[in-house]
Amino acid sequence: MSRKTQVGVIRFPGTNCDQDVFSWVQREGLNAKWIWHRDSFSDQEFDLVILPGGFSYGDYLRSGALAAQSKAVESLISHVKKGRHVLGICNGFQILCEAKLLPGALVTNQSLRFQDDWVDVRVENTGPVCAKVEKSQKYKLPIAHKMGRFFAPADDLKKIQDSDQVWLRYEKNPNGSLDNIAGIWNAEKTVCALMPHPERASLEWMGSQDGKAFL
Amino acid sequence: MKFFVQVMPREVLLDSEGRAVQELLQEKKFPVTSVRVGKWIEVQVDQDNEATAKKMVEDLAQKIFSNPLIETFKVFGDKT
Amino acid sequence: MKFFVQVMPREVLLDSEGRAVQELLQEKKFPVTSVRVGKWIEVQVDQDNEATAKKMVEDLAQKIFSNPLIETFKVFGDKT
Amino acid sequence: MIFSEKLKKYRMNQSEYDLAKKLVGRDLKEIEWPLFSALWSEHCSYKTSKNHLRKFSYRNSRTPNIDGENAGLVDLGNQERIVFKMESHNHPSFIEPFQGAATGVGGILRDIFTMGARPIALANYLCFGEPGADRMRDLIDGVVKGISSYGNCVGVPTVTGQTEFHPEYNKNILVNAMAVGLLTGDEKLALSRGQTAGSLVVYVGAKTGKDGVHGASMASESFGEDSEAKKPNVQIGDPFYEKLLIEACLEVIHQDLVLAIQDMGAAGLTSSSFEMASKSQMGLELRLDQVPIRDSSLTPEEILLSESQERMLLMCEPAKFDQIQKLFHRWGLEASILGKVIPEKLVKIYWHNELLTEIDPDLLVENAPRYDRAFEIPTRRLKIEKQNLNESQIKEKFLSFFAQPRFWNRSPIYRQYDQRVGTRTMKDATQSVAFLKLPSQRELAIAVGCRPEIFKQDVLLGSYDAVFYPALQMAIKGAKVLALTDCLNFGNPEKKDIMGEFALSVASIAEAAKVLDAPVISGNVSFYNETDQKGIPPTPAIGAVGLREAKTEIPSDQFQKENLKVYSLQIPFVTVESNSINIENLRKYLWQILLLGEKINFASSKMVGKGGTLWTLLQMSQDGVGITLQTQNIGQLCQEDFYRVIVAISPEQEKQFQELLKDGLFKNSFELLGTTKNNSFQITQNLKWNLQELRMKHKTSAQEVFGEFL
Ligand SMILES: Nc1ncnc2c1ncn2[C@@H]1O[C@H](COP(=O)(O)OP(=O)(O)O)[C@@H](O)[C@H]1O
Ligand SMILES: [Mg+2]
Repeated sequence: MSRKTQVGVIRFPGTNCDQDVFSWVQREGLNAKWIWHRDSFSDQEFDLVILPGGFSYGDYLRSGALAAQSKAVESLISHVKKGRHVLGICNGFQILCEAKLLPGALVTNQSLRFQDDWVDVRVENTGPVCAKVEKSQKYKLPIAHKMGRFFAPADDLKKIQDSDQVWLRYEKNPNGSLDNIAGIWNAEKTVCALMPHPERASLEWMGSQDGKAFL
Repeated sequence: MKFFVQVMPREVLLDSEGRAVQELLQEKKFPVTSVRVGKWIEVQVDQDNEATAKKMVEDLAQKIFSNPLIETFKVFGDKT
Repeated sequence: MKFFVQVMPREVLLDSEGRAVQELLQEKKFPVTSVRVGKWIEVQVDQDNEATAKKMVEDLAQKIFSNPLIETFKVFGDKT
Repeated sequence: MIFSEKLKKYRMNQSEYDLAKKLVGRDLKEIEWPLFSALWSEHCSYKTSKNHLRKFSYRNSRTPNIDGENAGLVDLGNQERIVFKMESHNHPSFIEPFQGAATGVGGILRDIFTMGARPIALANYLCFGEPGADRMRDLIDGVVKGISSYGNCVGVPTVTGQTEFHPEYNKNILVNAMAVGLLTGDEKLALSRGQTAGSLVVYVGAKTGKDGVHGASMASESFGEDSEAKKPNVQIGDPFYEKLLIEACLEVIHQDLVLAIQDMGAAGLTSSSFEMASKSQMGLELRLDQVPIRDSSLTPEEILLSESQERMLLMCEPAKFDQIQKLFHRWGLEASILGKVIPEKLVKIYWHNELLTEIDPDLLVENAPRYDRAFEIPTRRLKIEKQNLNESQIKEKFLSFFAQPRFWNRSPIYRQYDQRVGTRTMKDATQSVAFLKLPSQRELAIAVGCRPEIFKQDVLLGSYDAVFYPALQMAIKGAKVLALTDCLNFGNPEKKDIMGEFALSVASIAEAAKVLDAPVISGNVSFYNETDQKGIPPTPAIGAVGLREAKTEIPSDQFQKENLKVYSLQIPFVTVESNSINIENLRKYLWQILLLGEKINFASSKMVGKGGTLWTLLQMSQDGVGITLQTQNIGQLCQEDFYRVIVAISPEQEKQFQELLKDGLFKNSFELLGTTKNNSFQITQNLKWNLQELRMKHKTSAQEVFGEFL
């Protein structure tokens, strides 16, 4: 008997896509449960933990830096050690990098401005998280960020490329991201994150439904 | 006890703000060859032992105030 | 010639970034009583006369590097 | 301090002081000066406008009268209610554009969630000067960044707006922000009254600092020689804190823990406490020493007047305080008890057990002076001259548009706003009307209006237009306007002609609103938009909210497909032929358009605006599908008609469409303009452009300010 996938959605102070992601998870027929940033959770509890977008701790110091210090992220590290899955969206991506669960860092867009745009991303490497997403396919998704420019020192970047950790690339680079990177995997392919917002492209009237494939 | 933490972007590439200011100044014909923009953080610590306090600030600087992939930091005491 | 400009939020006004960092550190039980976050700017000037150069950097600090309505600044020479 | 200096410091005049003295029955005590100064300022008391604003009293069954509250309410049925309001932050934004605009957004959001409604959308109305004017580029860039940084961070999408550029705003820019909130199911509407004797007075949110002391009275004066001296008033916003405050306040309200709640806006703690006391006809004990402060040097006067951001005042039963405090702690916020509600209608202010004053709140709130300022109704009327341009004149005119800021591409502005957070946005700022999906699956329309270039020539027409233009923009998308908010930006009301512009605008907006059955449910007045005696044109910005219940797709502003038939429909409002204005008639046309839209699917639709039909067609071609014109009537292609509608329909529906038109009001005023075509922008055989190039030209038009951010 297969049980419904249990999805935990972490809320940090300043997370603002929490409700959007929660509803999306429910619409896709999965079980959603909140995780409060001050709480720890067991490494048995969730199949997938999502870190939604927003401005955790106001993006102060560096986006994601303060949220990475939370109790919930401590538990997340154990959850990952158990091989369980994690998806980071936008600020969630930034937090995962700051928590060292993903390589690299996200720095200020080349434009030095916040950017709200529709982008096409191409899938480079798939994995067990977001498994419905197909390799080499293009997905139309919105971005909304000021610090979405992926960066990694040359050695790290090479490692990311060589071990197929590039998940998504922009068709047209909106923010100066290194190697057009829009999303990456960890080496074990259990943690992935992207800057675009699949939950904002998950119903017909949103302008695209391509985000549905990400759950 | 007060400490100061200076955080600077590691590479020119990472210093978008510095570059933008630099370009602006050069466009305006100021004799400026380079501008780098980082952070300056002042931390007031409630701890009598200077060495312990400094150790803690260094720890914070390393783990929270900066991200070693993209930034370097220096910690100064009140006197320096 | 190199100069440093330190830009800090004005004392009487709210330093929202400092507040957020301070509150997080306090929640995590660090013995920290205050955190203030400002900017540190390094300017390389192509100008031989130190006084002229410093004057220019002070001018830039006032007009471009800082917003005097909400920030204060200090300019340091390479030696200080 | 000698008396005359004191009057100056507190921005009161002799007769106001005399009135205050008479009401209190003695000379004012030290601490009462700032109270009267703040609450009797134009900004807080509406002393000049109140008599006129009564004209907005019209309400219908959807709009319960909750006057005096922080924002107006519209009941949409289906257990959905919305509250919305627009507010100005002109003066602070001119002084410090980033913080001024940001705190403007923060302030209007607090007006919304203080009522228990979750903010679901922001809009803004901006007027800038010529980009080349002193400081203007920095002002534009700073304002947009300020709005963007605040709105994006709190997680409320900015979905629409309007931006004007005109030299008359060179020294007085306008920054008006509108917020819309939603209450669903039986979520409780919170009010600023309802407390009972014995209730606790609770302060929540950020600590009080020196920022913004005297802000309210400052906003009630013109700019002049001494604006340098006004600098230290800058308020700093923290959207992160506001986000926490939103969540915490909505939780305590919806868990029914509060009796009354009000944000601390202009004049901070003074206005919130006195207004709450006066509205409920009860007194308060207020212990200023219990106010959480950021800076130990704050004096009682500064605490009373501080406009530090992200603070609220609420009243609760004593037994519920612990729960409230627990909830705020969960969000990392503090809640502190300042005092309690007392049955006697007196506000008693204490400082470390010393009673500084006790005063009847009505003296400051209800008995504020009212001015019936003299006014002279402007009689200037727009003279529409019929254009008849030949091909080369059209070409010249059309190409000249690209360089004018008025025609600049606004996308570098709205692309800095998160337009989709909250996942309700159906139509974003690329469209003339924004649409949000409601939980009931109906669609909420939002648009702002007010075209200052019309007001300059004709205040009456401008006022009607400020209401009708957004209403028509909604109608051609299938939405009916439901209610309005306003932000009345004017010059110095002590001048007769300015006061006349104000009086006429208010009366005509109220009239148009009534004709459309779309009540003006909230608003804001900003006077003294004047520098060195020179004021702005009348600029009463309107925020309109509408509802769409059709199950069909919302027509796009842009052409999406080839081979669609493009028609123009002329509404004879102010026609070249008759310079008459008849708004009753206009309403009939608006209804006709709504009916047409129910029968015919408009694939695309847009109201002709600046630059006339030709520029509107270019805007409609921005997605790459353009048009080949068939009409021979090209002489008036650049005429800015009142009003002309452009719609694109499928060829299959063309016959039915024509029949419907012939049977209705448009029988003599419709015309086939042409057919949509990929990459084409052809007026005549001789007059055509490469659409790709035109689009690029338009796209890059605002580079001067926004650089290469395309
Ligand atoms: N300040 C603003 N904030 C958000 N959106 C804006 C702002 N100014 C303009 N817009 C958006 O830009 C679009 C284009 O504006 P404009 O060039 O005036 O054309 P239109 O004639 O369609 O109104 C509008 O639909 C509006 O939604
Ligand atoms: Mg418009």
